[in-house]
This record gives sequence, C-alpha cells and structure tokens, in this order.
Amino acid sequence: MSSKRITLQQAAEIITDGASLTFSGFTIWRRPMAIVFELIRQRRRGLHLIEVNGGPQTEFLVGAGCVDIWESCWVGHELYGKYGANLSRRVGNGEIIVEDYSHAEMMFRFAAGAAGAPFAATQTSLGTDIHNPAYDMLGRAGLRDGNNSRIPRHKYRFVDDPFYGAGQQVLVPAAKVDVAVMCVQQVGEEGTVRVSGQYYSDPEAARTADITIVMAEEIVPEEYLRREADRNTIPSFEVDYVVECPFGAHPTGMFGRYDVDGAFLKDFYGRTRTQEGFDDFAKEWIHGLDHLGYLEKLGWPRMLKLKANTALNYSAREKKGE
Amino acid sequence: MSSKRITLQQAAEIITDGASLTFSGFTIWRRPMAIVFELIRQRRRGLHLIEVNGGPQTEFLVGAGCVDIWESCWVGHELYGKYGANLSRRVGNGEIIVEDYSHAEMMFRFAAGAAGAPFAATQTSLGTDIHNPAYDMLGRAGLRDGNNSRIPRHKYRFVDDPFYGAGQQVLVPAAKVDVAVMCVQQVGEEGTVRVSGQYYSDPEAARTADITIVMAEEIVPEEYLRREADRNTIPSFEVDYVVECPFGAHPTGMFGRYDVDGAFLKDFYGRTRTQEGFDDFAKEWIHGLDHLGYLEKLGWPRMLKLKANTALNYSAREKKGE
Amino acid sequence: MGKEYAAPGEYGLADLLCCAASREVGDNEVVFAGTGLPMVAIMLAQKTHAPSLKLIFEAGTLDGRPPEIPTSVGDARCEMGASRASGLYDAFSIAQRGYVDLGFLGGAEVDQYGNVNTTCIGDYLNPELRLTGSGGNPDINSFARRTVFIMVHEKRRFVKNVSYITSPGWRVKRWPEGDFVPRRSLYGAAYRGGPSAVISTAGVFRFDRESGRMYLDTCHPGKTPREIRELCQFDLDISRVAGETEPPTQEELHLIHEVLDPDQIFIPRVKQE
Amino acid sequence: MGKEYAAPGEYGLADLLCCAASREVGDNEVVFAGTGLPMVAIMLAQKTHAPSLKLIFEAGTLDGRPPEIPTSVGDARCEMGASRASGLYDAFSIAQRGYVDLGFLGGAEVDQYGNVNTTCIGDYLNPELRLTGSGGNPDINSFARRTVFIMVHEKRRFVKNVSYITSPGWRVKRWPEGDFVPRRSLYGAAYRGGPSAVISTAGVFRFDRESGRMYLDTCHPGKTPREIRELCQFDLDISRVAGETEPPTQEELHLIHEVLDPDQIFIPRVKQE
Repeated sequence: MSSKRITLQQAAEIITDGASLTFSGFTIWRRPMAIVFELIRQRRRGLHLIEVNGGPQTEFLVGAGCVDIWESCWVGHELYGKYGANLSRRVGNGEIIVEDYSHAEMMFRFAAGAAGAPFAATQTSLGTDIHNPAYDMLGRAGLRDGNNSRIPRHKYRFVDDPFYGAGQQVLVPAAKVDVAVMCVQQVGEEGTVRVSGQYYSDPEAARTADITIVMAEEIVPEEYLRREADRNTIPSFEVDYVVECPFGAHPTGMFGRYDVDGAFLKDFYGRTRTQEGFDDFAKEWIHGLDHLGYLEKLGWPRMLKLKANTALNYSAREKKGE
Repeated sequence: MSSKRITLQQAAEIITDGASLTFSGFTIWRRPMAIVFELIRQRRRGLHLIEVNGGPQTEFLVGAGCVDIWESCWVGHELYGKYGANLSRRVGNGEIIVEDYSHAEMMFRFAAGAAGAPFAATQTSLGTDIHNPAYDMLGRAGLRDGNNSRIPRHKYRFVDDPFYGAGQQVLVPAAKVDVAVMCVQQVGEEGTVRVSGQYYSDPEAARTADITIVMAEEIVPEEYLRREADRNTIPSFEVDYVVECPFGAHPTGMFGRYDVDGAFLKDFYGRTRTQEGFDDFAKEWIHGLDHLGYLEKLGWPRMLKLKANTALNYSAREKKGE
Repeated sequence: MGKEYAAPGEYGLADLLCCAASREVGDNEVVFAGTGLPMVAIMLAQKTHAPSLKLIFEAGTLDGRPPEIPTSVGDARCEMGASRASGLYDAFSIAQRGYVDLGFLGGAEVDQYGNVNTTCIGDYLNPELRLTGSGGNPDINSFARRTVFIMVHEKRRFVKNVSYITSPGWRVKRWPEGDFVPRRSLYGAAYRGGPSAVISTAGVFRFDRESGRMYLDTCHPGKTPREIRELCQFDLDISRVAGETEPPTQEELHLIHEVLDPDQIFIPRVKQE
Repeated sequence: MGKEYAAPGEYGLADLLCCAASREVGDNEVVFAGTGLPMVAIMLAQKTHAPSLKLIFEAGTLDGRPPEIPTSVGDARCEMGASRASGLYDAFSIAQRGYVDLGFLGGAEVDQYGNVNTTCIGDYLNPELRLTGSGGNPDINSFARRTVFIMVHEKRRFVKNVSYITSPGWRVKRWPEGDFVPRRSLYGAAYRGGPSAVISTAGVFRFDRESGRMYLDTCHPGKTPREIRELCQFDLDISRVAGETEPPTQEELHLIHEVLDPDQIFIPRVKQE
C-alpha cells in the first residue's frame, strides 16, 4: 500500500492551471481554505469552479484572479458579508464567466455525476430566467462545442415525462470535475473519511471528481474508522490523497471542532470590495505565510474562542454575529 | 403530538387489498416478516410488490396467493434456497405477472421516486432481454394505460445523451408505492430510524412510499436518537407508524441482533415447491399463531443460537450454511 | 390566558415581521427555513402555536430543534436535537418529493405576480450589481405548498418587472418563447402551490387565487393603504385590506429577545436602556 | 519460496475453480463480489497476491475485510473492517461511475459471445423454469472493466442461444430491432470492457478481442480440448489452448479450508478422514 499522504504544497500542485474544481462544505462551513490559500500563493490561473454553492473559498480564488469560469448558484459569507463582492466586481468587469443554476439543480448535477449518469431530471425552477436561453453564458462564450470535456453541449434540456404524465422536466447535465478538494474532521491513512455532522454535498463531490484530495483536521488510524463502517462518509478508494492540516478550514467553521471566524470574514468582506483592497488583504494574510505562519498570526486567544465545546459541537465562547 | 405507535395487526390492516408495497432489507436480511405473516393471516389479496430485490417476504406472500404483480429483479433465499420456488410455480401457471428489471435499474427507480423525479437515466443492462419490447409484461397485460397511478406508461425509454455524447441511455420510471414496510433495529416514538450496518435501499423505500410503517426491534426514546443526528437513517416525518416487535425479521437476519435462520429457510424452500406444501407450511407456522406464539414455537435454544454477538454483530454460535 | 399585545414603541419593525411570519406557520407542518429572520420566526412558531412543526435546513438537517439561533443553515447549531443530519441531496429530494408545506424566502425585487429576483440588478448580461445568486430560493418556491417572502419595502424593490426571475411566482416564463403563463400550467404534476404571502416592512401582501396578482392584506401599524400603494411600481390592489397587521404579543417579544436571539444577531431590541 | 502445487487427488474441482478465479484478480483492483465461491476466490486473492484489492459488496459494503466468509452480501459479516457500510444506491452508483475493475458472476446458460442467462429456462413468456432473475448480474457486467463467470459445465448450459439474455456479452441485442451488434457500439461512452473469462468445471475460456467469440484457454487437469468442445452446443474454438489450468498450491488449499471456509459452506473438502 503506497501512502496517500501529501503536503499542502503538493495538494495545490495537483490542481493545475485550467483545472475544473469543486470543494467540500456549505457556504461558510468546512471549506478547504488552507489549500485555497496555497493555490493563491502558487498563482494558479484559469480555474473552472463547479460548486453546489460558493463561499469564502470562491471569493478568495476569484479575488486573486485564479478563476475563469464559475458555475454555481450562490456566493456570499452569510451573516458576515451579504454577497460575493469579488465575484460581483469581476462579473461587472466581464473578467469571469458566471453560469447560474439553482441550488437543487447544482445538487442534482453532482448527484448525477456521482452516479455516473450524464444527466438528472428535475422540475425545479421552471419558469425562471435560469432557463432563459439568452442567459446560457458558456454557450454565449462559444464553449459548448464539445471540446471541453467538463462543459456540456447544453446548459439544460426540457423533456416531457413519458411515464406518469408529470409534465415538463428539466434535464440538467451531470457535473464533471477534475479535482474535489475536501476539508473534513477525520481521514484514515487509506482514505476513509468520517464527516461529523451534516455532510452537505461532500459524498457526491468526492465520487464525481476524477481526483479527490482530502484535507483533514487529523489523519487517524484506518483501523479505528473501520471498527464502525456505518459511521463513515466516503470510502477509501474514492480518495487519492490525504493531507493533515489542523484548522485548515479557517476562517470557515467545522462541526465539532471550531466555529466560523465571523470577524475575519467581516474584515475580508469589508476590505475586498476593490481589487486593491483584495490585494492588500492577500498580502497581509496569504502571501509570504505558510499555514503555520497563518495560525501564529491568528494567535491563540482567537482560536481558543472559536474552539467548539465537544458536548455542543459549537463554541459556547464565540459571540455570534460579531 | 399524536402517537405513531400501532400493533402488528393494525399495521397489516393499513395495507389494503390491491395496494402497492415495498420492504426494507436485502434478500434474506431485515425483512418485515412479522407483518408479512400477519398479512397472510388477514388473507390480503391483489398486492403489487415493487421491490429492489425479493426474498423470503416475497416467497411467503406469493405462496399465500396475496400477490398479483411482482416488479423486481431477483428472488431466492441465497445459500438456503437457490431460487423462489413459489414465484416460479405461479409464474409457470400464469397466476402472477412478473416484470423484470435489473438490480441497478430497480435501485435507480427507487432513487428517482425518493427524489420526486419521474425517471432516472442509466446505462446498465443495454443489449439484454430486460429491454426486449416483447417482454414488457405489464404492457402485455394492458396495464400501461395510465389508469393505475403505480404503473408507468412504459417499462423504459431510450434516449441519447444530449450533453456529453455519452450515447444511449435507458430512462427507467420512478418507483411509486403506497406503503413501505420496514424492519429495523431502532425507531424513536416520533419516527426517527437508526439502522445499524448496511442500510440497503431502506432510505429510498421510506421516502418513495406514501405511507411508511416501521417495525423495530425496539422503540427507543426520540431524545436518545437525536443526541447524534448524524447516525440516524430516516427522518421522523417520513415515518407514519411505528410498531415494536422483537425478532420481527425472523427467519431473516438483522445486523447486530440475530443471524439468518438458515435451517428455517431451508425447510421452507424444501417444503414449498408445491402449493400443498406451502399451505401445509403456512398452517404450521402462520395461521392460528400470533407473533408471540410464533416465537414460543421457535423456542429459546434456537433463538439464542441465532443471537448476534454484540462485538461482532453476528452470531458466533450459528454454524453457517446449515 | 388571553393574548397580551405589546404597545406601539415596545417593539420594532423586525419584531413585527418576525411575528407576522411566525403566524404563517401551521402546526405539524414541514417548514423549510433559510438563514436569518425566517429562522427566528419559525423557532418562534415552534415555541408558541406550532410545537410539532418539522424544521428542514437546506444544508441537510432534518427536523432540528436548535436551542439557540444558528448563524446559517450550515451551522453546527442546526443539528442539536435533530432527527437526522445529512446533506443537500436529502434536503432537496425531500422537497421535490413533496414533503414541504411551507418555505420562507427573501428577495431583492418582487413583481406583482410574486416573481422574485436575488440574482442581479440591471441587465443580466451586463449587471449593475451582481447579487448572491439563486441559492435554494427557486427550489423551495417550486416545491413547497406555500412560500412566504420577507422583504424590505422600497419602491425600487416592488417593481413592474424584476431584472431577473430567480424564483417563480404565479405567472412565469415559458421557454424558449419567454411568454408569461400561469404557474400551474407550467408545473403540471409538480404543481403544489406557490407564493402565499409577502411580508414587507410596510404590510402583508397576498395573491388572488384567480389572477395570481398581489393585493394588500394588512398594513403595518402606522401605514395607510395609499402610502403602501405609492411604494410599489406596479398597480397594487388595495381593495381587500383586512385591517392592521397583528402586533407582537408580550410572550412573543420575550421569546424573541430572551430565548431565541438574545445576542441580537438577526432581531435588534427596540429599547436599549 | 517457490509455489508448491497440490497433487491430483489433493484438491477438488471447487478448489480448482476458486484458485483459477482468484488468479484473475489484480492487486489494487476494485472488485465487485457476489455471494458464494467468488467471495472465497476474492478473499483468497486478498490473502495471497492482491492484498490491496478493494472489495465491494452489492448490498452496500465498501472495501470490506471480512475475517470469515459471509453467507451473502447482505450479511453482517461483510462489514467487519469495511471502509464504509451503506446501501445499494452507493454500490451501483460507484459501479456506474466507473470505479469497478472486476466483477465475478454466475449463470445458468452462456452463449459463445458471453451472453448469460439467469432469468428463466425456455420461453420467457411461458417458462419451463423461472430462475432467480437478473440480480446485479447485468449491472456489474455492464460497468466493470472485466467480468469473470464461474459456471457448472454441462452441454445444456453452453448453448447456441440463451433462453433470455440477462447479462450482456460481446455481441448484444439492439432494441427495438433485436438484431445483434457489438457491445462497444451499443455502450458508447459507458463502454469499459466486458466478459474476460468463463471459468467452468471443465476449463477456462476467454474471448477473442475482434470477434468477441469464446475460445478455450486452458483445460482443467484430466480434460481434453475435444471433450470440452463436445460439452458445448456452439462451435467452440479450441485452436488457442494454452495448456492445463494451473492447480491450487498447498498455501491456497490451506487458506481455503483452514482460514476462509472451514465450515465448508461453499467449498467442500476433497479428503475427509
């Protein structure tokens, strides 16, 4: 058994310029931020993000100019920043292609991809501009010619249900991604993942992607996880690489481990409305630091305040909304 | 909160003549046998079984003449009876309509039903007689006219993938069932289900069905299950009724509780090749007994031998294959 | 015990919205909640007239009973007391399968048919301002039997035509033509209902069953129907006004500020000493 | 340490089949196993030349390491040491997604293109004998890169045309016409491979890459190619016989009978004292 262990730097190197990418987590929870920061340090370019929903990971990568295409349904920082200012700026400037689906459509696209089906049928969002043919942005950009294996020939298709007369169905194309980058509580050295709490769309992300990189708070003995197989979330053979990186999701939160660092996100949101602001923020918090340097800079008092109470699975110290 | 608790007799009464029905479990594991026996006692007729796979529950109901239509992919007793002798006899006599799908097709049909989609796309079983239009048995019987809301207008449809050029796809219709009858280790009084070990196709069965009845080895406090929500299998609001019935899966097995009673199944398989044999077996083991009478008849030595070792989750006493 | 209403000045607009939203919830209903004020409203209903409601959070928490307000639906707080914690595939499958009675949603713009925009302001192809995007807004609005929108009332938000239909109202676009058709005709078997109310900072609005057009149901205390009509770019029907929006009760105010949101994350206190 | 082969008489036909099947498994492969002899064969491979193979059981156990032979894939024994225990949706999604290298299957009838029947004997519309049905046979055979069939060798089983194509071989039916076409042409992007071997009680058979027709690869000890051809209703290609099937080693026999299947559930001992 060859080891699946790699470093943060190696993890980021696996994601090459132009790769299509997805992430674990949900909005401001369990995002693989340490790898995202490393991608920015390595000045990755031309990424195609296909996300069930976006969050700080999107905003950081978009702000740093790493992203050419974003397919998803939402980006923001929840309570700590009401929309994605970096994405908004770059869309306004025509620097990024945004393809809008609904949340359920994105989820069903990943479910189809994970099941090896080329599409899924759904009845969500009928009658909205999500299905406006004039708003097919990848099509407008001439990218639906079949040359990019990650971009389907159509944004969606309508068909009528032939079986039960259920009416108009939207066929949404399976998501296809090169790399899924995950951030979880525990992974075994052979790749078995145990997510605690909500698993969001992580199982589908891992199964859909050609390469899955799992960054975990801790790498634990496989044998420990395999004692209770029905508690595990992702099987060993779907995971190609594992990285141990405590607090790797910061400033996003992790069930049972630490809360969202709302002050950090507010600061990010407030300061990165402009490109100059983003560059300044990145200079302060990303460039010239490694992950340990980043943690040192955050400091103990901040991290201890965020640390989850193990009985509650969230921090009883952190004042919410701050 | 009105109680969801009912008795075995009431559970069987919910399943009316002509109902479409599905079950928890897999082949000879975690089948709701105590309710199946009660259905036979109540002489239910005209059932339409739609199962991911069949097993002893199928063979008992079919042998007793309760079933008019069986849609599935497999029936037998694994090691203890190599095929479904009762189904085989009744198919040969033209007493039952059998609609054959593949195992994955049946699973995807339930997944579509559970997701509220009218169909799923798959590429399994291309080129087989499962897709032979002459072998559409519900169609041959004139039942695909749209009058039965549980029977789709087509057995399947072919379409070409418009998105990635992945070629021919089989669209299989969602499964639609009136009642799912489940047998699990634990259920809370509000309906939360915690399955231990493999959950087979139980989550999809419960979500697809209009009514879900959960028979459990034990009804436990909801609050106990809700302390670790990420270990539960089926949410409260998908469950309409709960029944407490220890050893309710016998002669099938249950992870962590008891093994398959191979001797019982062998005896059943050996004795029920003929209708007379079945009637004789039913007279001995079903009619005139209630569940406690059935357990008394089985006796302590037999049940203690089957009882699972709690460290292993299976019996270390039972000699397999006997 | 009769209801003891709070007097004007004892409560703020957020309190009023929260209580009005809470009253939309029936007991035993399955309710799909987004982040923010709707979460407080639903938990308020859970603690008052709807103790048996089932709360679903989009991120994958089913029938949760959080003891304190989560900051978002992905929050670890969602899962306290929940029946099951899983993921989005579960949540959206449950919604599409038809389990959801009521969903609470928000929006940046709304038109008279209840079409809502959360995607962008201005031309989609060249937006003045890109917003968050759809999130689960169209999904919940497609599958729940009823949806309630909670919005800030400004004339620029109650518009003739939204910049982008993110979430479908009672008359929606049929593609590829793009003409408006009744919601029911498009949704076919998936039709279960649609927007049932808009609760704005000015009043409570409902929709005519036949025409699908918005009308003013109740005015918030201190607002007149004419004032409210002036705050809409479309011709608001004010012929059916039923009176004033019911104010919060003392019990509700206590629950909001002492139990549910003591840190004033979503609902500020009106009186600070 | 060289291989120490068992002498004729020291092993039975089931031992030979089990070892031949085991040798089809490569290390690090993801293997989809059905109940019975294939399970023993794969676990034998796991304990000899393929310690890093990943075992998937159809009922939902992923990368399991059962210490003793499960009686079926639904068995609690499957889950000992597993990476994940879940359900059939997972198992079949993983297969359709393309993770599976090898599947072991059985059958009642096989034709020269590897089409296999497990559904019925005689006319499907009026069957002489209804069998179990497809189970996962066509699914695994559709999605795995290679499949290996293990069968009893009788002339009535190696037929010109199977009564019902349950599981697709190298030339399959295109519907609605029902004409035979090459597997690859039908499967398109889903094509990953197909039946790679049939291990019968007479010999080991493989398939010509071009024609998709079965040929005899090795004869089991004591059988001749002509005898084996006589046991087929179709014209078996015996021009490429590579020799005799490799017998079990002492180590393999020890593992089968002392470690994996001491209770002789699936593999009887040849010598009982």
